Amino acid sequence: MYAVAIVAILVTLSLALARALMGPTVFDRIAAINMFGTKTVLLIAVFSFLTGRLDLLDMALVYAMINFISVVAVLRLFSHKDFHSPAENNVISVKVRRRWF
Amino acid sequence: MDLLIDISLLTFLAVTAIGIIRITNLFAVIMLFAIFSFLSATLFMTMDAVDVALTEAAVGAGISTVLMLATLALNKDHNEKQPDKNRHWLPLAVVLTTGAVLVYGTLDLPDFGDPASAPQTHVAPHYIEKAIEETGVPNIVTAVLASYRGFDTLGEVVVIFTAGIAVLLLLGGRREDPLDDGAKDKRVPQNLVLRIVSKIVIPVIMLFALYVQFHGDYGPGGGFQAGVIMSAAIILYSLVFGLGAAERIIPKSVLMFLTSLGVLIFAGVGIASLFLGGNYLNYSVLASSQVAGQHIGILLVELGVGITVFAVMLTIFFAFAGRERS
Amino acid sequence: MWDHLSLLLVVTPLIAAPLAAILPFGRVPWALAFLVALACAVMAGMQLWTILTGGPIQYELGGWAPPWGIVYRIDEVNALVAMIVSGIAAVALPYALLSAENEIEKHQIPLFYSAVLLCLAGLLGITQTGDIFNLFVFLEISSLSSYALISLGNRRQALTAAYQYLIMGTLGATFFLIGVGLIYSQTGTLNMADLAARLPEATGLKTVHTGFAFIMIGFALKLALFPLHLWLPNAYTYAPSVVTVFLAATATKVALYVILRVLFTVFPDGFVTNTPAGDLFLMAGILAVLSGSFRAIYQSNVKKLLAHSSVAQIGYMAIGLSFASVAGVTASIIHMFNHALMKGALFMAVGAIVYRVGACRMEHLHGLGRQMPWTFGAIIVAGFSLIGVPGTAGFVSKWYLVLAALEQQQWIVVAVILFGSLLAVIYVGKIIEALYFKQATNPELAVEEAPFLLLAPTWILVFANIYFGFDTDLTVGVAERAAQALGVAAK
Amino acid sequence: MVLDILSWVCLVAGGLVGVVGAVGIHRFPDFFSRQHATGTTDTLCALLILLGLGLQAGLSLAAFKVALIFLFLFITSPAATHALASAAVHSGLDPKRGRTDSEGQS
Amino acid sequence: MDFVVSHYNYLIAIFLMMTGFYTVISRGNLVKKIVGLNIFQVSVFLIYISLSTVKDGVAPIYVEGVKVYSNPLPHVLILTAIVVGVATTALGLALVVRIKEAYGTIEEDEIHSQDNSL
Repeated sequence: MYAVAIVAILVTLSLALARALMGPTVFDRIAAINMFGTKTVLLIAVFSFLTGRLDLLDMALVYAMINFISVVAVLRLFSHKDFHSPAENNVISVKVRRRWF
Repeated sequence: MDLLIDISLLTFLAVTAIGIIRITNLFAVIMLFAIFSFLSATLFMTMDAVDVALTEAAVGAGISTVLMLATLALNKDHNEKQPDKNRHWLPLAVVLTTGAVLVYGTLDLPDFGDPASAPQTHVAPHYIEKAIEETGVPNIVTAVLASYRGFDTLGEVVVIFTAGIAVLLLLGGRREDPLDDGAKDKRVPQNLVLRIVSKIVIPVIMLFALYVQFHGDYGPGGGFQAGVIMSAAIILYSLVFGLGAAERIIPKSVLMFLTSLGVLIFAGVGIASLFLGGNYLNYSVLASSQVAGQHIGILLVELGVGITVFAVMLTIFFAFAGRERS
Repeated sequence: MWDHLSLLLVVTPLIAAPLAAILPFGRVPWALAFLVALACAVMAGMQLWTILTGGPIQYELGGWAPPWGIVYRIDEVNALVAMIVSGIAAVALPYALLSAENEIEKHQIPLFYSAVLLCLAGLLGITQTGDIFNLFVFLEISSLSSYALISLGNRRQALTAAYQYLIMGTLGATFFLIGVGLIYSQTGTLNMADLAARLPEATGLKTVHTGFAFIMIGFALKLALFPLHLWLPNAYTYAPSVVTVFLAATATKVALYVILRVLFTVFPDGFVTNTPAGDLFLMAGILAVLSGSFRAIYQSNVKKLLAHSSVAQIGYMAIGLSFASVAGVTASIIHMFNHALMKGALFMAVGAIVYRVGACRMEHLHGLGRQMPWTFGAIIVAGFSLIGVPGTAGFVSKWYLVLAALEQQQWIVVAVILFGSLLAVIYVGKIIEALYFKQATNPELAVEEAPFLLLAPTWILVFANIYFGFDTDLTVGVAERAAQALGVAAK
Repeated sequence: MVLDILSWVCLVAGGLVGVVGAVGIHRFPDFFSRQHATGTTDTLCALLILLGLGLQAGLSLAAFKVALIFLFLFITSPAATHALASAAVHSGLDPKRGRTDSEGQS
Repeated sequence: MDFVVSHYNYLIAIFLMMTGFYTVISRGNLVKKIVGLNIFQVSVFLIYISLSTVKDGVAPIYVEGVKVYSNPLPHVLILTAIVVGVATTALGLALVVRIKEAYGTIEEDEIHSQDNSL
């Protein structure tokens, strides 16, 4: 049954990768890439149960953390355009109206 | 099943790499690079290199990606200029030649997974058979890393230290007073969801980093990975609560001190073993029995690695994030 | 502590570097760096002496026997190169005090000396080690610190030069890594002595040939051997003066050492002669001499001129080693030593001019010869050495190179060497002409002679140039023993 | 035994939901509707699969780690989806026009 | 065909290396060059790790009774190499930031034309 889950995740991964490469907008790419990251975590989790090497869950955990941090970093880039001020809520207002993609 | 995963991952890698060449939006390129890094880390994991996988995920997809994004954040334009089509043939020729030579070189390479090949029969068996009794550390990678090839690891810590010094030399010039941000912190509305979530998550990450640090003798992990994860926690804090807030927790002077401290701990263990009559980094002389000495040595050395890596990663991130957008 | 000499040589600057970074009091970091460099020079001297009298040293790091642990294995070659590196460092650091204060921002001075010490530790680590992967690690220490040091130059081109060097240097290091991996796949070991023992069985394998090629290309990039020299002229031109002095006199020498070591010690006898490697080195060397010298003639920036001349001089060294004979390798090693002396002296003298005038394009030099007689004198003597005038060190190395070429009956090579010297006459003449014979563009502008702290190190190297032009026992004697220690097959 | 069957069901269902979401990002016409597909399935897929794994692990350190992984995914996915969508809106991507090609214009 | 089956790891790693190498030498954008450099290096790591794999081996963490482990040595080497890689990346990106501040661009040809027009 683990195998079924793994195959399903691999299929998901390939479809997400295809979207990441096809675009067409940069947001499509980022959404697809984010999806890819989440699914990789799941892949490792299932893989560790498949092979019975449960210490690999540490890896999945690190992936999840890193994924979280890079998503936050990306959001910062979107909402602030810089890394040195604190995160705000409704910042995506006037100053970001420009198109940068 | 392993084969299926292997081949799918390799295919994904190849597709991602082509994507990176073709896509001109740098933002997407960096995100794809993070994917590339995740994928290769997963591949390392399926090939039993757990420690390497942990490091690659934390470094490649974590630190490198964040640094690349920080660089991009200083840039208004996120698109690469389309390269000149006529200039392609020379690089292509160089690359194809190099590739052909490499393929020629693999013709005599031992088969994948061959247990009779030279690497599997010459030096490594000694580590696999003797490491546990000579060092008492079950994780053979840690034993080799910290003891047999401990001097390489000292070099590695010094490389990281050098990177810290180099980035400070390049980007440390303009010092803003971090306390200036204090007023701003209160004025602007904060992203509530992110803040609360981070408050929950950051301690967990830090705890996990400590687990990786001290569990490195028995499982995947060690000072390097722990340092990176710990610094990732502070980086997250800095991203959510602002650079000023983060620098108030760990001022730059403390970071500078920690950076040096780690290297000095590592090198100091070596000097201590000189004084106790052993060769440099011979931990066996640190205690009455060899295994106990090795244990103390490896623990201290890993601690040194962890401290320097943590401090340097943060120094580098702060240096990047503190730069004004030009 | 006597037993640990070879180790302390590397570890002392390694430990001093973090200390220098957290000692931000005035000139304390400089004093620390200077003392460490001096100590290193003394230790390297003692190490050389020990080896000349007592044979090779082996030091097992961590107390693990090779091939499981990392070892230092030092014979005449390592000891000589370590001597060059630490000797130049000891001479360059007194020079650094004023030069760095002039060219580098004040708050960066402690970090600057930390980076210098790291670079020194990296270079010494490369020369001392007997483990090919440990070599890679220390290569990266020295490379990373030199990228940072180069980028400190006060013109913005320094940044692009450092970036270009970073890209090419990292490509070179990665090529080296690929080569090591391929060789590891056939031998299972990383220890150089062990590799030398196990490689003869594997010489026929395609993987080993490829690995060899990648290691050579990787270090040819670091050596700045033609046509992989593109990073060098800009890097040397725009780096701060003292950085140029240090790197020009040491970094490429260490890269040459690694090539010699891998070529002659690690790979079995006759590997050079049975593969096209020797011919390729010869061709690259000849082209380097010609193109480097010609390019040097057309430069209007003195530092760039000297940088292109360095490319040419590296060509001479490549020619020497391509013969794969004792005479040729000896000539290479002698030239490596002498080139460190002459380029060190020349870049120091130019740095002194930069200290006073703030620039070093040809037009800034006009008429300076009369106002800065000591600096001018240093340029003349070191320039003569660069040309190869009898009585200077440069003559000795050219002489042995020509002898080695004659032994191989390579008449074309002899002609190239002589022609290269002729071109050197032109470009050195250009500098001297600008300094002495051209009218000063602004005669009222009084330029003082450079301060004593800049002149003294310069003249130490200048005297060394003259001394080693007469006393050849030390250089030639050691170089011959070094060539034999490398395992070059006698013909 | 019951737990086993339950966990198998969860795993398979999770995989299925994942595939459905992935198909969704190809079948829907524009960015925002595609976000709908990924956003909703991503979390459910993670939930089901990790629940299945957790049931296999029982009460152990592994189960705790699985729970931790779930915590991270459960937080990040919706946050990312939300932020991306709002960033897209504010950068001028118009949902009504359907398939737009704003990339080439900037 | 046997060769491809037993060496597919190496062949794909070489392909990846070459894409990275190509990105470094053909692209003018300084950030993209750094990305290319990273891909190049990671692919070299893949070759090393492939060398360490042993059929039916497990991760080199000592377990009572298990005899066949993967080769730990390449793992150690690559751990070091990853560190070196991130150090280089950080320094390279710092240089890019400074170049951007000094020239206002991160495109190689625009930098060259600015330098030459002086």
